[in-house]
Amino acid sequence: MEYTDVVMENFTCPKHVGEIEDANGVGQVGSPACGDIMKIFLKINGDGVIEDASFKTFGCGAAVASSSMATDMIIGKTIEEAGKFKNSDVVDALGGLPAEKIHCSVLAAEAIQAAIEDYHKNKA
Amino acid sequence: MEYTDVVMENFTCPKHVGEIEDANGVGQVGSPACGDIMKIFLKINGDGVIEDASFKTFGCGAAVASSSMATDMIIGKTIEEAGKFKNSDVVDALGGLPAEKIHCSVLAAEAIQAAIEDYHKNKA
Amino acid sequence: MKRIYLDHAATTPVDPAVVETMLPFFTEYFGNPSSVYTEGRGVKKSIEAARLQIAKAINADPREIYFTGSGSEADNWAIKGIAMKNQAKGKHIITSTIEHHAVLHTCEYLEKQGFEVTYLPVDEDGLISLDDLRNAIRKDTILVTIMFANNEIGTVEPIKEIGEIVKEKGIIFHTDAVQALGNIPVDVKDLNVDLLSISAHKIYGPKGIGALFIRKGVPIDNLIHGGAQERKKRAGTENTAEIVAFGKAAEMATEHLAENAAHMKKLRDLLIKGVMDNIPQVRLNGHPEKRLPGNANFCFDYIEGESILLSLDIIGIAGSSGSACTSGSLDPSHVLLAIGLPAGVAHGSLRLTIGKHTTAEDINYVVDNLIQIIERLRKMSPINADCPIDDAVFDKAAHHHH
Amino acid sequence: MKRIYLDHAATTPVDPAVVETMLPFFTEYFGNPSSVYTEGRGVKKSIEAARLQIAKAINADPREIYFTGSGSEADNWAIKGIAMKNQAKGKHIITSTIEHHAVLHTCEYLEKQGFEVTYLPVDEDGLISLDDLRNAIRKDTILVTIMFANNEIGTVEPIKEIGEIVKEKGIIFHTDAVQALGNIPVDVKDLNVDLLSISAHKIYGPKGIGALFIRKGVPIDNLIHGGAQERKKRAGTENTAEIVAFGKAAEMATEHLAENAAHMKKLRDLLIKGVMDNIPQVRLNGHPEKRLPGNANFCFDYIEGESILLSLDIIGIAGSSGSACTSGSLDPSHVLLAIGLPAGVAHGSLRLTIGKHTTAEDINYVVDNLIQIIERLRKMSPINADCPIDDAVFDKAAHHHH
Ligand SMILES: Cc1ncc(COP(=O)(O)O)c(C=O)c1O
Ligand SMILES: Cc1ncc(COP(=O)(O)O)c(C=O)c1O
Repeated sequence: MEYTDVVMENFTCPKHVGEIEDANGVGQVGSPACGDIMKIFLKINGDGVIEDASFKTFGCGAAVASSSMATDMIIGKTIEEAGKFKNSDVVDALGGLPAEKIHCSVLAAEAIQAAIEDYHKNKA
Repeated sequence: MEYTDVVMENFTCPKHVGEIEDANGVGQVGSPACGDIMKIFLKINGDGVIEDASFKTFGCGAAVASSSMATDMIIGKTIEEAGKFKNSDVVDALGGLPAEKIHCSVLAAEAIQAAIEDYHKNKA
Repeated sequence: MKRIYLDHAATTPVDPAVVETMLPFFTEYFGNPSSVYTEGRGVKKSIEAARLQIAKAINADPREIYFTGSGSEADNWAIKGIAMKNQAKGKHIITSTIEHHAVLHTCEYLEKQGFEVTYLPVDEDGLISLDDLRNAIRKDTILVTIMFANNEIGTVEPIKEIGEIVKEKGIIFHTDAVQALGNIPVDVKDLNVDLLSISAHKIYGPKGIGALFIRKGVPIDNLIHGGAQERKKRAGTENTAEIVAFGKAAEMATEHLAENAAHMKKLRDLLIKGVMDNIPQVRLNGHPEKRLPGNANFCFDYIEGESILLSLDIIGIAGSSGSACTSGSLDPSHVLLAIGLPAGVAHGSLRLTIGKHTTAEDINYVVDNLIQIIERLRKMSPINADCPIDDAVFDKAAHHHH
Repeated sequence: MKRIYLDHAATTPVDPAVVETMLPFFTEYFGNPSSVYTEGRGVKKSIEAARLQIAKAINADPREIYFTGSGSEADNWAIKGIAMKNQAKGKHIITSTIEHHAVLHTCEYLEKQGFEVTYLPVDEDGLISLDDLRNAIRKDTILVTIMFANNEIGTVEPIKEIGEIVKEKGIIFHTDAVQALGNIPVDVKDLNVDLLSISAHKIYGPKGIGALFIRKGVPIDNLIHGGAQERKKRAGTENTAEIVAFGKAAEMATEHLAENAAHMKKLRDLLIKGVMDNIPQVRLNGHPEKRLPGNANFCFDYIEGESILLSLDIIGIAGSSGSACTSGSLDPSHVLLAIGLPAGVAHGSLRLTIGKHTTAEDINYVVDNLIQIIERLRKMSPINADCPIDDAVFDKAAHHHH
């Protein structure tokens, strides 16, 4: 297994680790049995723009790096834009992932969608 | 496969190679299909003593060495003594033979017996 | 950066003395050992000398040692060879749930070919129960294969007792001693084993060479058919250089067994104490006493193993999570599941295995850093003691078993 | 005494450049390639680089190359793996009578397990007939395995034509190319083969490492089960050093193929001419043109092979009689019997195989001495042209066939 430098950077110095106290969208996917849990926190403003995002992740290097990269990428986006966010966006930004680790990027994308859903639910 | 020095000596400089013109006992055993033929020539005098012996052999190093050693050992013996000559005598004199080559010493002993038989037949 | 290698159970560096022994066989003594000529005969002798060294290391007769291309091949040969040869007598095999994959996957393959396999469970320390074994034995049982020492958690099985039970029933007994050799005494006469697998690269020899001990008279089919090498039991031009190296490594391992084991045990205990005393919510896997002298295996709650490994690697420490040959796989270790850990916990395992050159300094460095790494990763984790999320999920490990 | 090595078909010395490539992998880059940490990752890359070198040498995709512990293992794997996996489709296999024992004995073993094997005969030059092959193909034929080039008599089989016939029928085709690699071009795309065996120690690489090419999508069972190495197809910690060495050796062999082949062919022809012109009652075995560039195989009437070998060895020349792995056996070569020689003649064979470092001087020395050796041994022999003894006995080779 070989991680790119970008993956290693995002693993060793992940951006946006932790919880956002006043998050209004929180999504969590995965299970410890499968070896990965990702929890994404979003703070979305009145214009539907993601002002801040953060994560907590139980998982391998790729899971942590994917979380870090994904949260970093969606900050500043509208929830509409973020709704179109795909796992391949994370993979590309990380400069690639080993085949058996692609599912980590999928989890990250899913966690974001879950957080957006949560936001919609909270608003409704 | 490993030959003793005595085997190698008897292979490189075999004693008693060739035919005895006036042999009165000749024995041959083996077959080319099996990879060994030994032909032993004996010259036996009136007192039943083996005055001379020689051989011609088609076969491996052990076959040649066994022939050389066997002929050398029976020269000077009476045909009675030679009649008791066993393959283990050759093996011992050669300082041993590899397991898969023991049959060469058997052939040598058999060839001598065949030559003695031939001598008896000729006399009769 | 100085690197600290703590994955000796995965593989060991080749000892320089072993390399030296091996070198002339590549270029100078390269002859085919089956040949008649000088080049071949000398090499043949060296192979037989190595066979004797191996035999001595496990108290066998040299004619009972057959070289293979790996420990895995030895395991495959033992199990398939016995199964195929003795199938007329029965098609039942007994093994355990914590065997190396070389044993487990071979047994699973045989199941597809119509054999029946009983996988004995282990207790929370990784020990099989002798009663379970007795109960599992059937009239058609032809083979029992139980590993000597486990590669992940280090637990040492009661091989001698198993051997006695099995021998009484006239069943053939194989043990995978790949992890045992060089760490604990291995004596085939004392142990009542009929077949025993070993591998050079676990004892400071090269990779790609192993051996199978086959007690004289044990009926077994070949696994690799062909030329008459290894007394017609294992075909292929002899891997002369590595055979000679294996011999040397085995001799050194035997000679320094007590001394190496004592050294490793001391450092292992230092490591275990350091971790257990300083890191909360940690579990030592494997039997507390009946374990390999160099093996320490921990589970850290709420974090995942690979992220620990990566963090260690970055600061120069090489360890492992699960067994080396399954890393890259997403399933948690079958051994940790077998000792009863939930899959979520099993994912957080770290195996550190000590070698003859490891120092106390190394261990202290590792402990100090591990404390920080675990803390950092736990801070990043969405689960913790207060928020274990979904315990149901935590236990939902069923689909990972096989 | 300077020694002249003329047994390159049995094995070759490891090229110094190959040894150099391999050395760091014993002590420095010793990590387990399946590991997560730095030590393992670097080694993994080196293995993949070697895989690419091998792939290039036979024009395959690197993902089609699987390392094994020998050429014999590759043969066993190909044949047993295809047989076991595809037995539902049929249990018939086609091979030839002159295959290496790694193929023949594997086929014989499968016969015991209920498979049916057709052994195609060869003509007096050692070639199989394409018509025989066509006629042998049945509805239940699942595998054809025909060697690329024969190790004893050097005959090169029409693999491309065989591949075309077999492909048309949708049957899987394996070829043992252990003797071909490094001597003649090997191109799996051009040849229509599905599986192809090679071995490092025939091309100036180390013993104990081989490879099997498996065309993408070909359904095959594993031979060695266990860890996930070799993309889950061949278990066992990778023999890193020897894999890297094999890669280097294959690269060198490919780079210098034309040059080496031309050199060997020139000397081989010099040797053949020298022997045929100067020694009476001698026969060249194998096809006069379709033969390996380095192979010369003679039968000298009325004398036995081992005595020739010993005589040569004493004056510093290493040759062989029959195949290396059967020497020590008392049966005459199955290949020489298959080309129609009576057992008595087959016993008198001498194989001299030339390598890249052989010189014309070497060949001249060999020819000069061979003339005398043959003369001396013939004088010692009880049989000759005038006295061929018992021709019936001479032909009574039946009990040696199998
Ligand atoms: C044609 C052929 N096939 C297979 C083999 C077996 O290769 P290895 O010795 O690497 O097992 C050899 C050489 O021994 C050979 O010449
Ligand atoms: C217990 C056990 N058995 C078998 C093996 C396989 O040995 P090898 O890597 O030589 O195939 C290993 C190590 O990988 C092991 O630890």
